[in-house]
Amino acid sequence: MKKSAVAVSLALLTVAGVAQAADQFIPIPSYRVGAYASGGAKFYGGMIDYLNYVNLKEGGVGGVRLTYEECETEYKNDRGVECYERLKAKNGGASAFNFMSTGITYATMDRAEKDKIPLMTMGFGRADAQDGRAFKYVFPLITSYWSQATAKVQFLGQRVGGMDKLKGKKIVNLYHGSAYGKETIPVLDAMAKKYGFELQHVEVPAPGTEQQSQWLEIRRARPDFVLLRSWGVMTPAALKSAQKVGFPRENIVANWWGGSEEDAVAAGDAAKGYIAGSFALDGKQFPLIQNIEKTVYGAGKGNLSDKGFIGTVNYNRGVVSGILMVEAIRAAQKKYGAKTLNGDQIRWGMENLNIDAKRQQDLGVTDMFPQVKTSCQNHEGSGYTRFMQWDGKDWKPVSGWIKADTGVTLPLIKASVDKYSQEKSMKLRDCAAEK
Amino acid sequence: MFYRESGQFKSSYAADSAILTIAQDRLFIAALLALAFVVLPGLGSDYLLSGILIPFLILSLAALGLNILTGYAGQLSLGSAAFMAVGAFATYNFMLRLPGMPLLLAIFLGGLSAALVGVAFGLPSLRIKGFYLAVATLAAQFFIEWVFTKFGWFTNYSSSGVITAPPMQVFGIAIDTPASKYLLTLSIVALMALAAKNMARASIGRAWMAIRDMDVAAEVIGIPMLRTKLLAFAISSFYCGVAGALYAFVLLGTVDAQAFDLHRSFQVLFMIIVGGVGSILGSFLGAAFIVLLPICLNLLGQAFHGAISTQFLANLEMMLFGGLIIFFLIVEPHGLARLWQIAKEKLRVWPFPH
Amino acid sequence: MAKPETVRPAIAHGYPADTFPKLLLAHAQQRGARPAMREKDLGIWQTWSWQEVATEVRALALGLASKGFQRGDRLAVIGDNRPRLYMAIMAAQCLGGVPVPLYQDSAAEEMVFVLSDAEVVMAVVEDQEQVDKLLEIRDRLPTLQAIVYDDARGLRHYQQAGLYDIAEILGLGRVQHDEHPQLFQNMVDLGRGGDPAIMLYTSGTTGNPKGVLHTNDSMIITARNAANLEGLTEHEEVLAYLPMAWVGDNLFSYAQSLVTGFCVSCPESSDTVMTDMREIGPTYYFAPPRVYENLLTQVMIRMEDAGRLKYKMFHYFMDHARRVGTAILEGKPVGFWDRVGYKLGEMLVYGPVKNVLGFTRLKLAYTAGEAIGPELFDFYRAIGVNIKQLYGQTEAYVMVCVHPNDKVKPDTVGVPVPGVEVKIADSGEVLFRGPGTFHSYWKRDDATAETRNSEGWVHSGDAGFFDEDGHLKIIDRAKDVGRMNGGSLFAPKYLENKLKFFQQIKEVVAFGDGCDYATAFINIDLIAVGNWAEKRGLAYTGYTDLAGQEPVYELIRECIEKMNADLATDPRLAGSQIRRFLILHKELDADDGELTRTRKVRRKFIAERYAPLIAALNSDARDCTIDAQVKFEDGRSGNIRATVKIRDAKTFPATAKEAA
Amino acid sequence: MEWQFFLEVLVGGLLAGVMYSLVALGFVLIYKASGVFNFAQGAMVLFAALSFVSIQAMGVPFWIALLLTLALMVLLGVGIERVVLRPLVNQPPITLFMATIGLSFFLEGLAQMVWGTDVHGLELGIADEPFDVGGVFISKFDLFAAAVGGTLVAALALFFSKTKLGRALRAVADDHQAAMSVGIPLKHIWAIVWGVAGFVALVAGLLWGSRLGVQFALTLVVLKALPVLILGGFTSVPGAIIGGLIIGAGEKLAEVYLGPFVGGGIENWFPYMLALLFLLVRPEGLFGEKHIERV
Amino acid sequence: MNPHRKIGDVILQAEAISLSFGGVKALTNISLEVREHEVLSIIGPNGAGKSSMLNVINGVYHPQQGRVIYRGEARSKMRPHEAARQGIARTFQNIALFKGMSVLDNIMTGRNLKMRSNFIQQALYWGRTQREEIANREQVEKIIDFLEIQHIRKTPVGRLPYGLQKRVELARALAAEPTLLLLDEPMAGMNVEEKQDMCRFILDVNDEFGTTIVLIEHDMGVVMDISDRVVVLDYGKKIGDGTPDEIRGNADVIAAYLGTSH
Repeated sequence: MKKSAVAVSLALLTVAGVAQAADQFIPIPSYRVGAYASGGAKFYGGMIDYLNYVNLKEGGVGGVRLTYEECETEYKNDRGVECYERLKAKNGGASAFNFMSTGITYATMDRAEKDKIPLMTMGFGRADAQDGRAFKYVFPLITSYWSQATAKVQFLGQRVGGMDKLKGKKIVNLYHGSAYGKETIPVLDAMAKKYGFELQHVEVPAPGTEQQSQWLEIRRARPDFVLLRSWGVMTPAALKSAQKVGFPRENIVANWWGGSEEDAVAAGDAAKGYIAGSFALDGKQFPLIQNIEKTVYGAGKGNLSDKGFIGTVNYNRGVVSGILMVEAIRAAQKKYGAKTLNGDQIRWGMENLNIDAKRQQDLGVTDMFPQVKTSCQNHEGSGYTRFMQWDGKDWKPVSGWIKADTGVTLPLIKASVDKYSQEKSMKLRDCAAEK
Repeated sequence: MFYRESGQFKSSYAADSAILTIAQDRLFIAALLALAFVVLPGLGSDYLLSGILIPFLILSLAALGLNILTGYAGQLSLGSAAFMAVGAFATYNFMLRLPGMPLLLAIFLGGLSAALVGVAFGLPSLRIKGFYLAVATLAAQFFIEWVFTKFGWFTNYSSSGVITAPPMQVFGIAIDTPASKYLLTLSIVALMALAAKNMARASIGRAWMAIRDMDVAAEVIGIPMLRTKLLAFAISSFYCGVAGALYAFVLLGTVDAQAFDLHRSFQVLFMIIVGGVGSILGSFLGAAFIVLLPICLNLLGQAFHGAISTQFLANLEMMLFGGLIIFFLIVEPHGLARLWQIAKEKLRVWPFPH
Repeated sequence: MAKPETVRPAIAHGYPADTFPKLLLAHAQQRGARPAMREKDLGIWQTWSWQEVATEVRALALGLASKGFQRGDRLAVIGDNRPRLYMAIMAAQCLGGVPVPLYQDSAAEEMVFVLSDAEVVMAVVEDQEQVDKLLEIRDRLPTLQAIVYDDARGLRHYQQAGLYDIAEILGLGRVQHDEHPQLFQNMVDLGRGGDPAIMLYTSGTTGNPKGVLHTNDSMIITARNAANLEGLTEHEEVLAYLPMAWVGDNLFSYAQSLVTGFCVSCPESSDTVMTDMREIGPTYYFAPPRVYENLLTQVMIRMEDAGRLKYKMFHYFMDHARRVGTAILEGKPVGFWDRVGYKLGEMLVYGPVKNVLGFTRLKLAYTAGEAIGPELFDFYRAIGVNIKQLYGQTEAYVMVCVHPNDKVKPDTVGVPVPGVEVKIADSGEVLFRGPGTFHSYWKRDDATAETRNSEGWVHSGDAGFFDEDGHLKIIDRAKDVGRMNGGSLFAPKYLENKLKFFQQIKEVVAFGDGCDYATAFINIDLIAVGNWAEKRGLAYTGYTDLAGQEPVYELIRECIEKMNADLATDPRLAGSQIRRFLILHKELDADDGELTRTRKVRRKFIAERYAPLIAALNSDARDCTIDAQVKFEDGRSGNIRATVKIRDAKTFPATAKEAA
Repeated sequence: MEWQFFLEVLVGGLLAGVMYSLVALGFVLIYKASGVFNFAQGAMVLFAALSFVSIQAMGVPFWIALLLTLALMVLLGVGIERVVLRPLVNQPPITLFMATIGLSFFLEGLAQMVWGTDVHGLELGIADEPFDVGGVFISKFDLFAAAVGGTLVAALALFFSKTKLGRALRAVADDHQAAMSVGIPLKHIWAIVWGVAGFVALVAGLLWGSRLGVQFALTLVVLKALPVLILGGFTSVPGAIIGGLIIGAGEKLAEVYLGPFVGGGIENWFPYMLALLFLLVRPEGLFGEKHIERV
Repeated sequence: MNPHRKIGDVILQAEAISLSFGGVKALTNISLEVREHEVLSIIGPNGAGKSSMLNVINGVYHPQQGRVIYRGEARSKMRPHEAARQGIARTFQNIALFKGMSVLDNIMTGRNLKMRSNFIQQALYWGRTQREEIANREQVEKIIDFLEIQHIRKTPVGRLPYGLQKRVELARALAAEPTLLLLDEPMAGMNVEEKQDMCRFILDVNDEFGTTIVLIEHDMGVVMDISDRVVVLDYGKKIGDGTPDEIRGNADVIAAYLGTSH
């Protein structure tokens, strides 16, 4: 034990930092074991595949090869911190981290700020971080939890034939008994107030394997819809329990954490008809996905152990994450030149993303995810969510891209940012002064 | 091999009952402390300091706390993470609600709060023993986790239930670099380890061990069961509470109930069992094992990157981790500390086998 | 020859310290806070500083005086090595009395003679055990007035008159001192170097023991000379574990401590000597050969259980040490890589071994008393333990000869110490004279005159000679040494000891007095030879069978010839090479009267019983048949008839050893 | 309506309790026979369920897959006895406990390494649709699970009291020395017990797996079984069932009727508190054996 | 036995003690007296209630009926540690040493009652704690010396042979400097030599410290040898009480005990 510790520390003291001039390092803090491994393996598989794809196809970005190294976080905060520290300075410095974990993101936020390394929190993390003035290095790209929550309500509005029809409807917010689960309560409360529907919050104690009493309560309350804010095993358990009490799955709408194949498959037949939000569509119909399969797996460099998972929701999310990362590098290279860039430069790239319809078409990902345009102040860059329904085998879109109700989210974000900057006794960036 | 004990004799009881009675041990510890306090902060990389050493030290402290309760007083507990959470949240709230509160005092008060909660959950130990007690402490684990998630007051009504630790300073020195955080942690851990060792070798430590080994006899000797057990709970929880505060403030920079879930409790328990139940040193060895082994395995796995599927590697690491725990238990069921002790005994009689 | 005496400044300092009490007071003044004595008691080394010792001795002396102890009275001291008992000796000397230490393990009956012969007036004893013994024989000791005990355990209810707890005596003494502050100093001042300071009884193989009286002078000068010779300082650590009644302990743990001011430590009990030794880590140490032998055996046995790698490492470095260790110890030139290897060995093997034995700090280790095997010397000196043989006698206050540091020869006892003269009488007996020569035998002027002639030469009773390096070689007791027909010296024990160093040989009886050549009976060592036989696939049924086998004879012959070759290098001993030998068909046995209970050969008895064999040895016979009576374990006796082979061994012409 | 709701909660709770009991049963079996608090029971549940669905996914028919998995579990039990328990015999309980934690890591890693980390659905062919009994909805699936659980407990109870092997197992539990002296090879017994525990894990894995999907989270069901264990006693098979019923009903009723007062979500700690309060009255659990210390 | 020892007044009276466990009667209406400085033996066949009697005296069991008067103070319910505080120490039939600790620590634990420093002082190991540790260590060392267990001072008790463990347990009890010492079969399972040693120690304790001793013992030779008085129990009832000589002559005792089982 002692010996190995010594060996490791020696290795650490002499940080292997011999970066080749033309490499851009992307850390992959993946989780491939433990409770969330099934999603993590596909997500990071997709991301790595895309990086390899860029290398194979274009020889990197602007001639700079993309390199990566994995570190297993097991979705645990402390391991995540360890991975962050391990990878942040390697191979010329980390470009940006995407932990796919709110907890790890929180735990590394201060560090990232200090080290000037951006954190991608695509679809998760702090909703208020979309305000780039307060959170210079955090990027909840495409959609935050709050944006999604408002989209869910708007989707319900569409279902009942207009937002005004929501008035008097009864909606239950069934949430995971954790910080994550509680996060959307204020947003939903604001939406309920705005649109006049009745909202009831019901907590499912983590991890959510047992939901009998909650669903009995729901049955008693007879709501029109259930907004599911679930996580991991809670999703199939909810669907099974809904089936048990006879609640129609068509009236359950989850956020994207409940919207992958593994969430639905686990519930079996009970999942049929169930709806979840998404920021990245699944399927192999996108030219990019097909090209990846052809190029990367053709070259035997695919990361997935089972090719069958190409095109799954989580895989495609990973690809999107890769795209956003690479596009940020591209954007930054435009400003700083085609060389190894540091985290702060990548941050500039992320603040100046512009993936419009044309760019999406070039990439072969038209409509796979919403268009993204970020700025110094807007780190989200989109705010769109699309809803999909499980037909027993596959997810089928049942809505277009629905934009977040910024009328609700922005004041909340402002309040939250104010409180944050006060707690941290910090001054907001002046975005107008930059550029 | 290195021991030259001949000629080291004790002519007073104070010398005879010192912590380190052998000159070579004193030298070794002095060198270790010099390394830890002087060399590492200067030469260690950020990764070594804040990615490895700080979590190692903090978890050692938690393990130390649990070892006081489980190893010395014999009360099995699966609630250490809960007490860590109490420490973390209490410290946060002391800092938040009493402006101008010095960090160290807040941490101390956080520890005290944990001690109070610990005493409350220690009360059942008077009637319940062994695994029953262990499972009963789970009640504390789940209840406390629930309280901190449920009641917004503790998190200052933060929307995400995760709160960010304020900037820290001690005696006017800002604690913002890995080295300063490391030194703060190291100092606290070193002092508390010394205090633990002192208690362990004084009457309270003996009272704990007496209760652990044979409670009826202990009571017949005149050791009050209630007070002694509760004191163990209080002190143990205090250690856990301070560890929790450090974990939240120094390591993560956030205060989050999820960081102190059941897994953390188990992790701390692993540390003392693998390290050595009833051994101060064991707490550190165990923490090193549990914290470092997965990292080492992961680093080792990286060496095979590309050759073997990462998926396979990740699971293999987990199997190896489990396998090594079993292996070490079979080799030495009393933990690494005993292994260390045996090695030391071997060195002391070197070159003879016994 | 003798080094000029360097006066030790700590002692002198304008103080005419010619007696032990004066030395004590000088130490109390000059190094009052330094430890003088330690005792492992109640778990730790309880320590007395010189100042404390002096105060305690004063109290004890005054206390004893107030109970009636007078100048010239004898004080018996009985018990294990205890600081209080050493203090009792000092106290007696302060009072101008003569302390008489007794062997603590003697039975009460055995004590009667000494106590009554010495007309002991008071006794300071260790504990209940000794008190009980004294009380048992008290009615036969009319002079004994008081018994003082150190350890009160179990004595609480003893009501006998004249029995005192030492605490009581000390209390009395303190009161005395308070009342008469000058009394003690006056008594000490009365003392003179020529006063008797100790009386030690010699065991005396025949007749009753004799009390050997030594004066302050003889003891102090001897102790100082020896300390100067070996460079002893006040920083030595010494463990007092040998009987206080033995002259060696008196010199090493008492006189030298008072002369140089070093600290003496007493072990917790006789069972814990090894542990205590390890803790104290003495720098200066005496032990009889069997102790060193036991330690070596222990080392080897313990290594047997070691893992292969460790075992190999141990032996590799031990071999290296045997090659260069002694040279390094004696400061002789050694190659660089050999030195590096030795340093490595010191770290891995020698250091740890010494540490385990408690020899880490050892600067000087003495042995004496019996012959000591060369391999033993080699081992200790190789690992850096400066072990030396000395030759001494009670009558000489130990020091007669000692090995010089740069020249240690295992088969000699070294050169005469400074101030001592040694010569060999015509009879071959060793005579000596010097400052340490005893004052007289107590009440035995006849014996005194017999032992010490008018010129002051003392008959040692040992036979020996000086070799070419001027080292004295002791070969036997003078009375056992004979002459062969050729006129050359015949010292049977010398030959026997030399042969017994071969591990295959267990017992030897050598004959040659009045014969043409030397011959020997051999007992093989059944274990060693048995192992050897097994390795060679030699079948045997028991001792007798094995002893009669031709290969075994070959084996023994080789041993004898090796010795013969060695003897040939010494002109004085070349004549006593063994020419013919036999291996006895039975093991010599104490039950058969062939050995004493302490396993010493009863030469005369054997010669009578096996006369036919001796005759055969002195003839040309190739074998001889003998009837021997044996006693079986059930007590019956019977006859064993056996035919014993007789074989010749090669002898070598005498060669003068070339000078080293 | 309100009483119907109450009944529904109660029945639902009782049925859920049986599901808990199924997991608790595995603990009881092993604790009873070897004094080991087998933390790896959760991993065994996962291992069993994952193996089963993976074998089934290869196209093996249900019953054959079941048999194959059973064989695998027995093999696993024997392996565990040989590799883990035998070298640790006579070690203090906490060491054995720790070893089973190591074992659970090992099994979790092994299961996912062999069968992959992917989530599988599992359909036992019993549609989980409610049927109406006088206005009270009762889940068919839960009833089925309860029946399976009940049968299992009855079978085990009979096994322990009526068969020679069962009595031998009990003897082992009472006194290892004594058991050995009557000529029962301890290692066989342990292997059998672990095998049986593997079987119980398989049943629990199937039932829970069909509920939650076969995925890593199956290991978490252990948390639900622990309060059942305390309540029922570590050594009692009927205790596991009764404890399960009490815990199940208690936690559901508490969540529904007490939860609203404190904000809900109390199901996690309530069973533990319940068990804790219970222990204060009976420190050895409902059916645990009372231990009288002789001094 | 020993002429110098004075047997004093009654220090402990058990009055009509009855004790039962779930309906099984362990002790029925037992009264006995213990006088200061005496050695009192309680004998009786297995299951006679001897250990239960000791357990009642030092508060491990609480009798359903009757009371114990110790030094003039009556009590019916008392925790063992309170008994210890009042000067009652004991050893156990099945050795009840603290297995994880060394001999020294075991005996030191016996002096825990004498230690007053609080845990903060102990954590600092400063001032009072250090003084107390040393002062108590000195006392403990005297006991170690007294019982001749110096050589095993730092050995973990688990490694000791049975006879020595018994001796260590006696040492631990003595460390509390008790006025009343209860010994539950101190010589069970010992060989003759060990028994002799133990007898000597018991008498020495009684003799040197004046400790009152109540002991349970099976070896009649020992009992008759060292006791001042003997109490005989049989099936939870007292059937004899008197000097060894009286007991030897007691018909009931002979019938119930000596006669049948020996």
